[in-house]
Amino acid sequence: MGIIVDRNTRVIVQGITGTQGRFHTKAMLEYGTQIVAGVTPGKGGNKVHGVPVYDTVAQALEKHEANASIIFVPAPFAMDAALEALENGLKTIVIITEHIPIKDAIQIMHLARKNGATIIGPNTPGIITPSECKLGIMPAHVFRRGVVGIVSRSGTLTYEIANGLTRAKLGQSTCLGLGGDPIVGLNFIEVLKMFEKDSETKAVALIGEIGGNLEELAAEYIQNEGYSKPVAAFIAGRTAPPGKRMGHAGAIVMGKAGTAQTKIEALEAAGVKVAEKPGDIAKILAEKLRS
Amino acid sequence: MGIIVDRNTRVIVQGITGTQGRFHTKAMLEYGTQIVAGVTPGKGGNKVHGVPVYDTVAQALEKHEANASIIFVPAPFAMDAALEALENGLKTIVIITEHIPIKDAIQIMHLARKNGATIIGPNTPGIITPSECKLGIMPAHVFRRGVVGIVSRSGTLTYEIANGLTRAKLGQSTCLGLGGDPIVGLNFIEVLKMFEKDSETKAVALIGEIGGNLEELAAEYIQNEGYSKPVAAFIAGRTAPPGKRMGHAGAIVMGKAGTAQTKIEALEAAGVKVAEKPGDIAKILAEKLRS
Amino acid sequence: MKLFEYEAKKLFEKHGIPVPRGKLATSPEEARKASSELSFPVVVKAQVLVSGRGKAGGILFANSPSEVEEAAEKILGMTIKGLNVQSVWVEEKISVKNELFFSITIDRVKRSYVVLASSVGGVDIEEIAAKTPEKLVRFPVNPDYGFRSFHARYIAAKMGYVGDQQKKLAAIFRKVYAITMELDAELAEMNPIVETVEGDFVAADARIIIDDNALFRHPEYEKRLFEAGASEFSPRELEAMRKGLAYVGLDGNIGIIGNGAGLVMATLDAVQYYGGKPANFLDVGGGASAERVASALEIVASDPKVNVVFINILGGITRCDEVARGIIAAKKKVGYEKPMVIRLVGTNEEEGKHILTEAGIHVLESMEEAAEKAVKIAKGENRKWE
Amino acid sequence: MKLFEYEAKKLFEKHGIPVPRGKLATSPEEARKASSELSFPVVVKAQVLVSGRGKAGGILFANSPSEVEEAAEKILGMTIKGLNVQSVWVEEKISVKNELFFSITIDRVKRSYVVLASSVGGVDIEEIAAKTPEKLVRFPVNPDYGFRSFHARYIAAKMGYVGDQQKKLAAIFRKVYAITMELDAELAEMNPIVETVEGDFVAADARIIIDDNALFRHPEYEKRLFEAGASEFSPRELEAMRKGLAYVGLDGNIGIIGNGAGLVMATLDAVQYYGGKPANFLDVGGGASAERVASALEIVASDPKVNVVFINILGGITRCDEVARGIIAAKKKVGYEKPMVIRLVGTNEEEGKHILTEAGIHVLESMEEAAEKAVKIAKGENRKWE
Repeated sequence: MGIIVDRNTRVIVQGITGTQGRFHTKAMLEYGTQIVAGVTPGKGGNKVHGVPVYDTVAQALEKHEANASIIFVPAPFAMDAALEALENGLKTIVIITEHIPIKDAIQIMHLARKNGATIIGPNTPGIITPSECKLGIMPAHVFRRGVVGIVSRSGTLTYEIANGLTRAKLGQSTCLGLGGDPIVGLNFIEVLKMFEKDSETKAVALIGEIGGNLEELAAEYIQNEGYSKPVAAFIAGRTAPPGKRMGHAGAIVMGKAGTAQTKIEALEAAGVKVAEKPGDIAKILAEKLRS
Repeated sequence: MGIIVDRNTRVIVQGITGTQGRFHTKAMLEYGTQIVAGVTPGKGGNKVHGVPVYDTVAQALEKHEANASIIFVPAPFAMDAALEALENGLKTIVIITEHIPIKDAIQIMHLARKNGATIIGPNTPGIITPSECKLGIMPAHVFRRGVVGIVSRSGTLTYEIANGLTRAKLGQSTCLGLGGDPIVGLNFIEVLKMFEKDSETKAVALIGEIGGNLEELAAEYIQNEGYSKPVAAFIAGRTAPPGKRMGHAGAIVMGKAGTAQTKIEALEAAGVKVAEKPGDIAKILAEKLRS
Repeated sequence: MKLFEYEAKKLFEKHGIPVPRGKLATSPEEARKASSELSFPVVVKAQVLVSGRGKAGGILFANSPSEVEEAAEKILGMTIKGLNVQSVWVEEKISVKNELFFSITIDRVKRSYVVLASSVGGVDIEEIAAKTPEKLVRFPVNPDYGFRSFHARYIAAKMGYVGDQQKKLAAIFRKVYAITMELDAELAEMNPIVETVEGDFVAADARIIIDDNALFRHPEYEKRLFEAGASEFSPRELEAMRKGLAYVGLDGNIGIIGNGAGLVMATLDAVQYYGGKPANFLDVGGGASAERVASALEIVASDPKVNVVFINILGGITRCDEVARGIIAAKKKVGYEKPMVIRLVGTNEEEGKHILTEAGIHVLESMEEAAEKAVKIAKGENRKWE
Repeated sequence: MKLFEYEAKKLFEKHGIPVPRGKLATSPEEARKASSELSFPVVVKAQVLVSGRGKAGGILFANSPSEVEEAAEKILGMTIKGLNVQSVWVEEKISVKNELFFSITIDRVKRSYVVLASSVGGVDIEEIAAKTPEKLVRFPVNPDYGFRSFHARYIAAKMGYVGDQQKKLAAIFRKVYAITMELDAELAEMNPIVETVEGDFVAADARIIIDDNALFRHPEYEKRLFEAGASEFSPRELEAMRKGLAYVGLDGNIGIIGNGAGLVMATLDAVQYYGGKPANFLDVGGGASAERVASALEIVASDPKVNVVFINILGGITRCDEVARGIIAAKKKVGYEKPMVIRLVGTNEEEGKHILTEAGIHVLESMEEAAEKAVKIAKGENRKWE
């Protein structure tokens, strides 16, 4: 179980012959992810770690069945890669690529919505359902099969918290990085809904950061819908000054909007326990699940 | 009955303050068509023949209910007008305007398909269900309520044939002009299907011309599906030389494709009686309906 | 509006599509001079806006400047399918390994642009479709996506190219699409696009047709449309276009005027049905005002082949009495004296007929009868109709 | 990347959007001279890439050339929110009837562009939203349609304009959208756009922010990004950008380096939680190679305020022993001698710790503990950590 990806996920790696693509294809294969084909323009006919490479997704699909894609293509070409996956009917698309222009991301999300496809990212570590499928670049060793669904806007901070949950023997059902860009394919609410339906997920860790108001909307949703599973949150960026991008393109306080403070207040008002430090998440959830 | 338009059709006239718009609004009102509002940019607040004018379709719909639009807007602005009607949810859109660029027409048809809207035209005389609704520029007096559905690519030639059917006391259920452009909203097959479902329509007159292969496809459809109602056809342009546009942007023989001969042969092979002269249509159908 | 090969090639070149090096010349001397800047052998190609110039002798090869001059001498002034050759394009001959076909045009049925490509080129699309249909790639462009890199690569792959060649070819395809969109082209074609012995790709021939209805967005071409020799239209066709009338010249002697493209085509067909030969197609369009009828009559009557004019007006919205007065005024204005057959029906039909009859013009009600009459007159069988 | 007001206005003007006549000046004399070509009264405006220059005294009015010189004298060299004013824009004052607000930006929730407009302008959007929400039009752009003439007219109508004024205003709105698309802007704003006493519309202020990630499509701006004084970034921020590092300067004394934006933000927060003040944000990104750590340390250490550096690396894919070696090499290369706190966990954690300890650097496992340590050192409570 878990959400979105599982042992039946069959993956095409777009940009498989690049340094990143090659490295993470190996790591994903080692984790047990079913990678059926790779795509790199002009490199059709090659193999990467035993995975056959095609020039286009369409050609790959003439030979293999797949339902997901992970994209390592450089930013200027990433939109085309995503559109290629979409037009060819792949329904789960993880975009690892960072620095994709906003205009391109808007176009990707627009077409994804029409195609009923799920986009994870861009600028995401990806998604992992421990012991079943790793579709991303996260270090496998910090994750263990368990009961906490993690949804996050960051990468390493998520590994930090996942690691804490693993050590606390809670583990993870699925861990999903929304991505650090202003325009990403999923929001907290959408993922919260999936976790609510997933029987393996007993609690949710929500890891937000400054910028935008996805956390505030999640808080509103949790409150209004009476979310049924315990949620603990951490919001990074309490010390971030306004008008400055903190590493992520999406992590920016605009005027008075998108501060950590408003997010924390909204979540607490919705009854979500917000951790002061990343290390506290495991403690909070362990306690909630015990009671 | 009849197809697409009837006495419940509630119409917005886009480009109502122009010479054409004004003239035909009057003619349509006189025919009994329910015109609820008009739209012309910058002319909001005026009235045309008692019809209130708005700056945008959205504003018109805030005050009136409508489900159809007829467009008299000049070609350079016609795409925007059609998109405005589409985005505002109007489901029947008649585009009278001639000389709309192909690129614009492709965009209109693409969005119409997504919106589940029916486009009649461009470059069409429109559609009339006699005694119920005239949404077009055809002369009302040649039409009488009756049993023949007319679907045509031309204007005056259709009036010619409609007139013949009226004189022969057959009359028309609905008469629809597909439009004389290469890219139009409906094809013969789609309209044949509608006529097949319409209980008032007892026979169909199909009026084609050179260019494209919509007639050939209609013939194939009639044959393969065993079309249940008698069809008589007339194809204009037997004498047209290749490579020349005969008045309509869509009426052009390209190389050996789109000639009257191939269309006539296809239709005859499908069991459709093809008239040698426009005047023969009424005779053929009168005979078929008698037997 | 058709562009000349050399214009299309210059556009291609501007967009980074490789084309053979070449020069334009309007005289044999100029052609000779132009060739001095090129490497031999060269090809001398008639610049004319019809297809089939090859078969007509409009493409010649030359190995020296004097041969170029000779070839240009032969080609310039040639008439190909009724059009005069006013210039030649002298270009370097390329070393052909394969000839491919690539075209972007309109798919009426799918209501979209469509890309057609084949690893067999240099022959026309009908022949490709008939002889090697399995090699014809047909890709309708979904407007949601446009024609993107992966589409282009897929097509190049289907044509049998891999690696860098696939990428190069795909890049060219996308540029043709960009030109199509930018120019509102209804056709942009490279036939052939050549794979050279070195493995590069060069557009050996180039055709572009701009959508006439989009010319308002391309004023540089719109203004050229009416320049003599700069378009595929005859002087009389241009004159009609200037007046907003749709005119097509034909071979017969019966001048035809009508309102509505379908009706005029049907009128031509009826004339032929009764054994006559139409001299032209002329649609005055909606309204059929006195002015427009006058312009129409002027154009039709200026054709010396015409010995009878058949006017077929179905008065719809327009009143017949107005049309009748228009015809009389037009006849007077143009000073047209040859016979005329008029068919006029519609609103105020009786009054219209009365006006024409008063003026000594005979009127018929049925289009078929009128066509028959016109044919008889044209054949000299019915002189009393004058 | 933020554009200066004068740049944005020149872009607007190029696209046909009316802007006040104006001139750029970098000295009081130049400003005086510039004003001679303008009609008085004029406005002298600091060209600086932060908002709030009005309140900071960066906008002054002048009725004569000498007043212009005086105003420019005052403004040039001013520091507004840490940025030096290097130029002024002298422009004609316009006769204001109404101040309106118009902006195109990104809607993260709807994942689209969004148009914001209000018949109340000249104050910031938060104030408009708070005080006159009923006058704020919020229109998300559907990519299927784009922002078309009818959308623009609808918004102009909602702002209370009819007839020709509505059309004029709508035309301006569409041009702003065209600029947004063409430039990959994440913000294009006119606040205010002024309705003049004559009934015309003029963009009295103009703001454009280009999406940094799209600068590869706009090389003319990309190359400018790193020019001193040409962007909103400090020299140290620019230096970091050149090295591909995300750096933001802050006020404290604890230099922070980490891998991953979220983790670094959390590190800053932890430092503050324990009572310390971060001197910066610095994300070395994925990999955290020796080279990148060295570059990072160099930048952080170049800040004289920094008296301790806290490196927080969560070794994920990267092995900790590699990172440890990287840190030692970096320290040596940079010649960094002040205290350091390192938190290092992940693959090959033990070996990494061993390497650092061997080199006399102390390592902690918990981010929280390490933050606490760094704060103590910064406060001088724990000198043994040096």
